[in-house]
Amino acid sequence: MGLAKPADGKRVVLRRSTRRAILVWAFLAPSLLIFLLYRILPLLWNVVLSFEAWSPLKPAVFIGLDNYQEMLFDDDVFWQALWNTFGIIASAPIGIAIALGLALLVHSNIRGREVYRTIIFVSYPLMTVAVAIIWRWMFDERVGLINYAARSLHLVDKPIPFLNSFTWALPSVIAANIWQMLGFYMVIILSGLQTIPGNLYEAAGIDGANAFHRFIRITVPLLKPSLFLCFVIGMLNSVTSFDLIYVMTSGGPGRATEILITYIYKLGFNETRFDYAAAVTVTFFILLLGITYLANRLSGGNAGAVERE
Amino acid sequence: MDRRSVLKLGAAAAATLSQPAILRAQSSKKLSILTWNIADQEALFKEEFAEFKAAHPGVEIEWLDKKGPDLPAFYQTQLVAGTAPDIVDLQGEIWVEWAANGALLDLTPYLQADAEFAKLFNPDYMSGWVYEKKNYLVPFYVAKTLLFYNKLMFKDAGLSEPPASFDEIIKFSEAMAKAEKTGFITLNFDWLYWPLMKMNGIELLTPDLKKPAFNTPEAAAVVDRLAKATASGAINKIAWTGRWVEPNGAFSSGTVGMMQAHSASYFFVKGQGRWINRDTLGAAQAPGNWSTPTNHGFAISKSSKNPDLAFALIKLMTGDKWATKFAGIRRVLTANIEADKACLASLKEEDPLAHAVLETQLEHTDKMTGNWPLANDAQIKDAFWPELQNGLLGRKDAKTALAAAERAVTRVLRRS
Amino acid sequence: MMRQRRTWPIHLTLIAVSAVMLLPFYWVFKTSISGENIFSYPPNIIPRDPNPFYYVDVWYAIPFARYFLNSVIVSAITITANVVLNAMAGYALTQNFRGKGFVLLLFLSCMMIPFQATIIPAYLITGKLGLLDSYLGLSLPLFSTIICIFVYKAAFDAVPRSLIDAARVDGLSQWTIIWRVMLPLARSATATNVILSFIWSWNNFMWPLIVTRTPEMQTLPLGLARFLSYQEDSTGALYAFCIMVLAPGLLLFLMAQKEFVQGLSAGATKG
Amino acid sequence: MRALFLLRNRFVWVPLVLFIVIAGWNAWVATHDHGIISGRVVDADGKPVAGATVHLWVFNFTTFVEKDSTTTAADGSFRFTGNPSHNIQLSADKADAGRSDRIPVRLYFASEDFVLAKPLRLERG
Repeated sequence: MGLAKPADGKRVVLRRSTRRAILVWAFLAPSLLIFLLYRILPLLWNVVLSFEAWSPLKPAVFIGLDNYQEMLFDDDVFWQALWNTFGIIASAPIGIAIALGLALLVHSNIRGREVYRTIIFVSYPLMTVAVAIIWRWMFDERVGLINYAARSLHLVDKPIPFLNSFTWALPSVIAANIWQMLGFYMVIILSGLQTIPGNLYEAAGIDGANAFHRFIRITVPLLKPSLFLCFVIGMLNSVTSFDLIYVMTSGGPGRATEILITYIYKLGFNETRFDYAAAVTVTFFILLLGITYLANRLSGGNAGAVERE
Repeated sequence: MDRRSVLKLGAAAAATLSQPAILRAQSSKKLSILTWNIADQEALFKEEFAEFKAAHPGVEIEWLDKKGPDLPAFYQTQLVAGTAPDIVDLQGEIWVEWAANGALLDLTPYLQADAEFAKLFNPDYMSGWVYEKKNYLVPFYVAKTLLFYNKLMFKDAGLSEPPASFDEIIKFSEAMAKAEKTGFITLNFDWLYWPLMKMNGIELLTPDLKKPAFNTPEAAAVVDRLAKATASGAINKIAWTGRWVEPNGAFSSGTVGMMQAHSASYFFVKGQGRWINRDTLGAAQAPGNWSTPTNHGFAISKSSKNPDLAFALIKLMTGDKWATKFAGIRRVLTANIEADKACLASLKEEDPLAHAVLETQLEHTDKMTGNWPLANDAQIKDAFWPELQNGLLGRKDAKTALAAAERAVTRVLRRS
Repeated sequence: MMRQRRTWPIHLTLIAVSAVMLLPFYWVFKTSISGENIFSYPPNIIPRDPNPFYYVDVWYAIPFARYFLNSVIVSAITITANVVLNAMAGYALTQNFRGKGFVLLLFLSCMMIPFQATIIPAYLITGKLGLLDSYLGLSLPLFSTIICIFVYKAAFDAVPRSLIDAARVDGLSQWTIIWRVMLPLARSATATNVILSFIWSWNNFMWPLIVTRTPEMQTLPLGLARFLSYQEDSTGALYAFCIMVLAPGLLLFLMAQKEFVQGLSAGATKG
Repeated sequence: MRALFLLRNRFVWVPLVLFIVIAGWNAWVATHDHGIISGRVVDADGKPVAGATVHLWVFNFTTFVEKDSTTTAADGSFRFTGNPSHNIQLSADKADAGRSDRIPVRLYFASEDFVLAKPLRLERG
């Protein structure tokens, strides 16, 4: 399964370039097939469905843009979810900034940097469901570690019901998300730092530029690709971090932590409105595509993993 | 390792790995039954299935169990793919939508053909499974809300009797609330909080279930009082934000005076709250004897190839013999009259507290609320609850919250 | 490299951060081995009379061994598939060919399609393939992942052209070159592939939930989810289960982290 | 020599250690899972009680149900075989000597052989 036959012409005599082309496509085929099956076809399915009225037991009827119309003009939950999603996307840079700081610290050749790097990275490989369970409880109002610490340090006199308060729920979820992604960001940034030739700094040092200037003039520009990659992967990871929110708050209180992905799931599986959910899905996809494009532009185009000859 | 051997390997792997599914694809005389987060009863089910197979040779039974929130998602994908299990154990009102969409089989003919069997069950609970005069499910096990109260906290606050009115709920809560302690908490999923509304004469919808009826000054007043009590700490916030573990956990920690929950909570609370015994935990009806059921029943998928067999299996599992056994082990009521009698009788000695709790489940079964036969119950819930939550948690004032809820609910009703 | 300066502030900060990263682990572990009711306040910092009984409960509450085995098998399949397919795709992307830009764009936009939103069609497709409730069906959607492809691409780009040409001159076939020359040089990329694909398949929750039917095919995350809404008091057991589920991933990561981080770094910068 | 070198590779020795530990544990379990529960019953002033009834309660979902019962020998000792569970309780009573409270017993694996260290003490009333 999956392994298509690379039909490189060992026996058949072909021009090298043609053979190369065949080999290339043969090598790409399996992966493309997987993506076709589990990404592209489902997307098309959603696109088609988003113009229909359909439920698992009723035949589909074409209804044009009704779903989109309802979504845009008649569904405040959609907008709420959209804003929350933006909120989470906007939080990615925070995590990246922290990671950048840490990376710089770890990068300065101090003793035990390997250990620090490992410790900071160790949260990334964890199962999100478990992370969510852990943090749901860290944030708990009565016995949560955070409240406990805050109260014993007399930072607060009354415990804060983080996940149950409209103001704190979203930040709390974001915090948990950053906690998990931090190490990942840091490693990528670290690798970016390693590619910056040291002599650049030395030169700058001779020019008498101080640490801050060196950072602004050398580090940041040369890190752009890494930062871009962090942002894209971080963003995708956060806005599709379904498990995290599903377990921590399942969108509540009210709709305070409802993001598009959780809303899509609820529409589909709680309310059996796959047609409408499809419309939201398509919108969501376009949104992500657009943001990635922008990020790419901002980071000076052709950045990061996108393309490089 | 060269290309060919890689390919062979891949092919071989593919073949072996996809085996199970392919094998399962065939075999006609097979019943599959999907239960709702009750994997702990595996031993019992196996016995039942064994007996059934003995009576119906050549039938194989596939037993599936999914956790509560995941079961609907699972069942739907199965519906879409046309691989729906023959029998499905459904909780609360979720069945109505599927019944209305024609996913479930109308069991009325079976029940009419077998009046003896139909008579086994408590008529009030049985009537909860009727949609447009058709009976779609057979009760598996039942529960409805009651009022648990912490007698220790009651004593401290100089209270003796459980509250007899909404006013008293609020008053008692305020009396008991101080520092860590709060007076009242409720479960809120599946309309379990609705008795609080009903005891104030608030209706969700007009009798014809066509329009919202809850946006009234009275309702606003009630929501407002609840919100104020919540803000003051008389009512525990978790009442409006928690799901299952949080409220039960809070109550079993001994710092909440009253909890409105269904009988299943008792076992959770008992397991966690070391303080709990006959003298410290009280079980009473909510004021006005109103309660919201969350029942489990067996339905048959319309797509089932052998509905008669399926019904036979349901009959076996809910009949006196096995219902009694099940009630005994799981300590639940089954709406099977004989089984419940036996269960209560045995509990009277063994576990008087559990007895007291379960007894409430058979009283005032005519006063059940929050279980409207709505084809789009889930959608209405999703439209109504978050807005009400805004009101209860003081994010919006009661009037605006209810108005918003009304708008949302109207939209859902208009759609269908 | 930056100029040397007093390092204790750096250490201080990093230690603080490390503490933040590790505290949750400790807290969960503590609860999982101490029988206390976690709803009692204040919680004690060090576990009181530690015991492993929550772990015992978990072991008997679900067929843990079976779920574990399933998870392992699914992960194994996913890892193998990822290494093979991604290596192939990654290699292809190092070549120049018509439509390369398009392929890259396609891959990238594939990253933007949230899987949760595609479950129903994905399920139908898997059904058509007759793979429902089978190990292959469980792992197929994760057979190839974009990030990993780019990691391989980077590693292969790093291989000096001269080396490959030399090999060609020696008359080695494309295939042999890949197996004998490229892959050995891309070890760290392989490590990254192994770990990432392991993480993703091991932690996968939504898909197994839908595609598995029988209890015999359940994976660990499903078992974990079951504890979330259980009737009895299972909070302690829940955290014990968390530990039991996380342990294998952590172990593998700690073992292979050096290569892993290298590969990831390479992928990130040269990608 | 080659083998020794291999042992230095963590991808070899870690799994190896794990395997040995697991194998050892399973061996231990296999040899100690006869489900034998034994202990003694004494009266209020610590003298062994013969002919007292001892009950074995086994955890089932949310409650403990009585699985088995036996009577003590002349020296007040009792012995259950075939205990299936890992989470049990023991209690004893005798018509004239009163009853003991239920002692919870947690085992490290189901039907582990176990000897009750502290005897069950019967109390009147």
